[in-house]
Amino acid sequence: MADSSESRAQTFPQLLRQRLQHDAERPAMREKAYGIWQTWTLAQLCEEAFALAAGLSDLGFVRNDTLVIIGDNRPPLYGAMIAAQSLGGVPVPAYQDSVAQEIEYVVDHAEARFIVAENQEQVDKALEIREQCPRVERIIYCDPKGLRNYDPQVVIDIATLMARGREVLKTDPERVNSEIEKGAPSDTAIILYTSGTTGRPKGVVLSHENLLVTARNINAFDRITADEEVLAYLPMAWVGDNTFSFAMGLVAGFCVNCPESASTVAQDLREIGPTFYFAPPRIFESVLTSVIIRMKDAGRLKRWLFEHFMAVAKKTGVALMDGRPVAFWDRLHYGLGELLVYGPLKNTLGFSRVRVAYTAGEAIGPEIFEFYRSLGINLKQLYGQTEATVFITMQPDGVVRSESVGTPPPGVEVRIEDNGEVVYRGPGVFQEYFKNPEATAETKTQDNWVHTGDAGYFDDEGHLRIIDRAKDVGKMNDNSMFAPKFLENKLKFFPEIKEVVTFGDQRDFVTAFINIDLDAVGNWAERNNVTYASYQELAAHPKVYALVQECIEQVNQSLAQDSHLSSSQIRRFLILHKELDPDDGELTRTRKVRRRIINERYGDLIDALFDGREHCFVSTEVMFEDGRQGRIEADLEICDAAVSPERTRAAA
Amino acid sequence: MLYRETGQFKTSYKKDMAIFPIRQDRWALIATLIFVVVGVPLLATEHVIAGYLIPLLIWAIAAIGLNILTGYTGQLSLGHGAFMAVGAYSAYNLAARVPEIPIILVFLLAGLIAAIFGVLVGSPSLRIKGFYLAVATLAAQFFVEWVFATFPWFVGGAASMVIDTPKMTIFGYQITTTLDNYYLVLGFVVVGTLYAKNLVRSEIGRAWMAIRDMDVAAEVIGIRPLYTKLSAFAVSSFYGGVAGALYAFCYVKSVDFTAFDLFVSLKVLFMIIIGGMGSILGCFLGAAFIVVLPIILNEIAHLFAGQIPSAMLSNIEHMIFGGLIIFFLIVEPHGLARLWMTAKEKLRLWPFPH
Amino acid sequence: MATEHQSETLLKVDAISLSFGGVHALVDVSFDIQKGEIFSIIGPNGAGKSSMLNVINGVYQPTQGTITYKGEVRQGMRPHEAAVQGIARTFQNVALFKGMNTIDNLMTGRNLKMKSNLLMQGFYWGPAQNEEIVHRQAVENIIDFLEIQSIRKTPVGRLPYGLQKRVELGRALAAEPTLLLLDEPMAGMNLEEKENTCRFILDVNEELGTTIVLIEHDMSVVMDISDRVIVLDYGRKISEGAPDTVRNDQKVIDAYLGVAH
Amino acid sequence: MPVELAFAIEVLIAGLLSGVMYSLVALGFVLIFKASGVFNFAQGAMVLFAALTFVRILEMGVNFWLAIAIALAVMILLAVIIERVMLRPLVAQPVIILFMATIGLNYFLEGLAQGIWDSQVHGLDIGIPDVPWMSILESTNILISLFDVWTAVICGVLVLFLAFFFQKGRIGRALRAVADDNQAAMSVGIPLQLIWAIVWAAAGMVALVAGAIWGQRLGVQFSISLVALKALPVLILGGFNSIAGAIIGGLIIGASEKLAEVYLGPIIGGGIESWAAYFIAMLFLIVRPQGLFGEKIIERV
Repeated sequence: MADSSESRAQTFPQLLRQRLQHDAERPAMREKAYGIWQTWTLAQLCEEAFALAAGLSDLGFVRNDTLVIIGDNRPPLYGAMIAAQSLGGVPVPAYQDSVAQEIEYVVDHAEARFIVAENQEQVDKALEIREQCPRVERIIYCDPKGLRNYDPQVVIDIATLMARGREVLKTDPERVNSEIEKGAPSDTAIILYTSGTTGRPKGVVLSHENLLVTARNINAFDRITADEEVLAYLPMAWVGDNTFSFAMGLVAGFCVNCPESASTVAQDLREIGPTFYFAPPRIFESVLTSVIIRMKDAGRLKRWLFEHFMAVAKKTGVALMDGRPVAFWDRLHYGLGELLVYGPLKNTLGFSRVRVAYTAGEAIGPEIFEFYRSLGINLKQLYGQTEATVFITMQPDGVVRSESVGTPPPGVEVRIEDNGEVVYRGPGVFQEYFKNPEATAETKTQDNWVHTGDAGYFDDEGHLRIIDRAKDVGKMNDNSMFAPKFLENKLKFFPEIKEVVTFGDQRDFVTAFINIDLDAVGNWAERNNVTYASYQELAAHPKVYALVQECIEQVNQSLAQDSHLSSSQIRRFLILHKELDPDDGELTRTRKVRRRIINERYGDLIDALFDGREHCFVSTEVMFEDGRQGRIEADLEICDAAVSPERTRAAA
Repeated sequence: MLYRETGQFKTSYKKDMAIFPIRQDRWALIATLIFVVVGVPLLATEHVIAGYLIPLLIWAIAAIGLNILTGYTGQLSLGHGAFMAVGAYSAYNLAARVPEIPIILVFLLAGLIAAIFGVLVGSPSLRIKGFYLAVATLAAQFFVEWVFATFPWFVGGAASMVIDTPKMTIFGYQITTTLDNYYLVLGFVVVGTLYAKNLVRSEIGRAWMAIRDMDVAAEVIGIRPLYTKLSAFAVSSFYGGVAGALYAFCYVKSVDFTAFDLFVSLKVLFMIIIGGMGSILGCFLGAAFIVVLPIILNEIAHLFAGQIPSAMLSNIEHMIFGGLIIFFLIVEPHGLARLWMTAKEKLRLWPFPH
Repeated sequence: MATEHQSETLLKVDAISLSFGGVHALVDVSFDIQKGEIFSIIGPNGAGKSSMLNVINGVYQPTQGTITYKGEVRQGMRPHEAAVQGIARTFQNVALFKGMNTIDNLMTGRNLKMKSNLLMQGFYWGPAQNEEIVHRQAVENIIDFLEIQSIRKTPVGRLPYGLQKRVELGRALAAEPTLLLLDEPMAGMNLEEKENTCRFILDVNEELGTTIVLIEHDMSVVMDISDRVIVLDYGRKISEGAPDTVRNDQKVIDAYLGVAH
Repeated sequence: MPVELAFAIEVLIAGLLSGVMYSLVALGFVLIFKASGVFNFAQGAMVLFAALTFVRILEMGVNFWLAIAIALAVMILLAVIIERVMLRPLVAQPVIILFMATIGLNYFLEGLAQGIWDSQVHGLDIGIPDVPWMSILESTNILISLFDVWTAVICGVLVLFLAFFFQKGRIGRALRAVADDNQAAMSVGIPLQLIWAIVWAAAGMVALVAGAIWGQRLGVQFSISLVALKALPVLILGGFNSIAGAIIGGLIIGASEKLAEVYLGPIIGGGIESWAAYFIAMLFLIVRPQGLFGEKIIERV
């Protein structure tokens, strides 16, 4: 509900106070709890947030203090963000699945005195790091279960603190309001710690203006209104959630829904039926994989219907979505498919009402991308990063490609440097890296251009294409380009392959580590009578090796058709004995490969790939889910893959 | 396949505990109601309404009654015909002897009298269980048949032991046409079904099912076995009584003890078994099945009329009927309602198999 | 483990004997249960542990002896009256209502607290509906407490054994009992499920102040969470006291090792 | 002997004699109940089917004993078919489902019996004259039908034979095991299917005898299928699973029913035999819920 009076709002708390005048009774947030969708109207959300602010203020929380927030997406935690902002403080959400050391870094670096933790699990982590972070005064929790014996001097219930705040407001009703009035657009709205593919996390400082202007622009761009339903299920510490759920939601006035728990997201998604939806490619990928797997058990008729109409969709669906002309008969055929297959399928997946869906963060497989679009789901790509308040480029309706990531949205400029690196400038450009002027200076120029670190180019349509991390694009010994991520993504489009790491920089040829997808390969194994007792055993099975080899050889064939990349064909590979895991530091929390760490950990394996050995012994330290440390050992087989001859233009 | 549940989320327990939480089911119900209220009179002939639909609806009420006792509370009864008979005779005597009582109230009072009788029959149920109780209800069946066959007082002294029911008026409006009767029965069906559905999803319904599923555990958590069983007997025979009264007044238009014999009890039992024990919907499906099956068999028999003697046709009907029952029990012992539930699950999951 | 002991006797079992025909299930068993404690009954198979619970909540009538509960002698108490008096229990072999889902099973636990009559329930009128909603909320709290959200609407017959046990515990908790009798609540559970169940039992004991009588085979569990323990063997009490005392009692060791009497 | 007393004794003896017949039919129920926990509603239809088969074969001019043998063979075949087609697929189902199936079977057999043969009333003479036992009448002035005595003897012999057959020996042991627990019996290798076929065949034999005797009294027609219901009070009284109960219960019910009919009937309106026996049984049941010889059930929890 962005009317003229709200455009004057310069901070989120100011915006909320204005919206309260006419939107007070609109549902602002919902949370699935106790079996139903408990609803917070805007008035309730603000009342709780302001009461909490008053309580915090009474505890001594002052302007520019930071408030670390750890937990799943919960309305009270979003309320805590508003509370901190209301006092001119800075919310610092941390990833809820981080281990204590990771939280310790954030808390210590942000100099936080207060932590809001969702439940006992998070409180325990917060207590664990108190020794190292003596600044921490209070830990505020939302869910009291199991916490009754904790020291009430340190650990307090959010409800108690709100009650305390309400008392404060009785005697001093302007306590919070006066702080809200002092807010300025350049105030820090949030600090988001980026996991970073290398080194320590950096705290990206975003101002209220960054978030507000970006939210307004994007809402206008995709015609986001107060009637959207959005499911907030991605980590609160991730800029996407902060932008999509928090900033855009508060600006547009739509309701944000929090799932019951991480394990019920699929069910909750189905119940809510979001109209505006974001998911990283891996989620779309795993949903598609599960669709395929579930359909394999279907009866003959259903399978025939599914396959038939999916073929119809492939033919006409995308054209319909892009508004291109389609023959009447095809339209009718597609309509029948909508009734029999697409409609029910979207319904069971929870996508029936999706009006705009985005994916970003990684390249998405063209097959996957088109599958969703052909069903009539308006899935688009965008390219962004935390430092830009997400948006660098995005795809407008009707011009959507799987291989490119669109054009800059209003207000954003994008340029390609001579070395191929993408740089941008716009209203969302971050203020600085918190307490890290060197890094800030490295990334952001004097005139506000930001280096993305990604290599890319604009194609003939004027759409940006991203190849790889600029620094990861290497050269092979024959001087041809080696873009590891590009290769890896191509392989990851096969459902059987979950992760890939390729090597080829300053080498004669390219090799790869493969992680198989346990669901997909496990299912395949079941159908093919391959028995196995563990992931490790399945990964080492000769038939699985053959399966993966087939995938690689297919990729090699397609690489052979591109003169720039034909020498990047993968000659040797091995299947890793364990899944690459963020807990072991091999992936970032957003599941990006940490190449440096992999190079360190598996140096011997890499050597083996290049020196022609057929076996290589490996022993790795791993962290189990319960926090114990252990070792996994294996003797891995190394396998050769056939390489296709380079196609000359004449032949093609 | 037809379900589009995405976006149908519940923000209150009231909505979550609704009888039809899924929007498409509500639409289907509304469509059905419109059809039976408006569509049926337009489309169906008088013969169909009077001969098939009215009895179907009445049997459905009777089946709801028996289902509450047998399907929900687990007390096998072979005497539902007796409760219907008590209802029919009570209604006749109330209407004939005290014409001042409004006819709707007559039906309800008839139900109430049947309920009292039901409580009497059920009173040994605390001590006797299973087939013993079933035989006790059978005793009630024979006793009631005997009473109404023996004492002419119950039919106003008619020596034939059969008498026509008096005319019915509601607020001065005389119930004469088939359609009048149809709407009257339909009204009872709608209210009665809703009432029964509410009962089975409330505390009493859970107590009934608890007794059925495990009576010792039910008692241990505080459910009173006698009260619970007797309340099931009361509610069950109330429905039976109302159904019996409607049967006499709106369908056959006479009171006749042979209309409520043991085979009527068995017929209602068939309805709930074939329809589905412990399912309100099943009562309608079962009633429809039992009403429609003879019609279909009859139609088929007509094709052979002339070639096969009619006595033989009736015997073949018997065999097919009995055979179908056995076949049904083997194929789907949980009844049509379970088939419907399975189909619905499939439609909700479509295109996925599970 | 509750640390402060109020020495108020909640239940007094005095010289109870129980026999079926010629079989003596319990012989002259006496003990007291203090308010707020976790009291365990242990013993080899067939020692009469379950029979003892059945006597306490009126499923069996003792042949001899008296039960004094809340200061009153209860003669010929039926299970229903025991429930009214605030005694709830779970069974050795799960005794759930298989035809109902989790919510409905838990709701049956609240039947004593529901006051609407048949007429109101049938019309689902205001008070009757409100009552359903109020108790649904109470049940949802238990569902949340026991972490069984995902099986809310699953028919209990389809649940794995461990979850069924948890639902049964939930049903007993729904009655908000003063005295909770648990008959092998952890049988057939894996280590993690056992730990969870222990936590639930301790939470119930501490947060709600519920007195708990526990029958359990897993000795480590019994020794960990009980305040006091009695040992039955062939229907007779052979030992009583704090876990450590009982553990070192020669008679108990003999009973478990099967030394001839 | 005073006339009243003689009459009373006469009624009592007639009752006891017809009670033997009840015992026989009740035994048919008990055997099936013991073997499958189900109350066989189709017993009446089996009586009709057996009697019709028998009488029509006789009418073809077949020798009496051969006709008996053929009818018996048909009943055994029927038992085997029932076990194969109906019971076997329902083995895991709750007893109420099995019970419903027997009601379906009841309809089927009624249709089948009258379809194969016909629905006419067939006179049947099994060669026992329905005349008073003269020597008794002369000596004590008590009128006893010789027919009743003979049938009582036949039934008595059959009852004793069945009781012995199913109490003792291998079949008896197997039956008891099956009655205790279907699944457990199967798991120790007792052929449940065979036991079922045998008890249904025995029930068929009982039906044949009952049908033949009643057939001579009433003529073989549809209404003799209702005779089986008469045996139900016996079951309540004696217990569904007690062979001895069926015998004693039959005698008690037979005697008290006749007495009630003669002495109470005129007072309250006649024709009370349709329910009087039930009433007696019910009264008894309230005192002793498990029946005369039924085992007391201790519910284990």
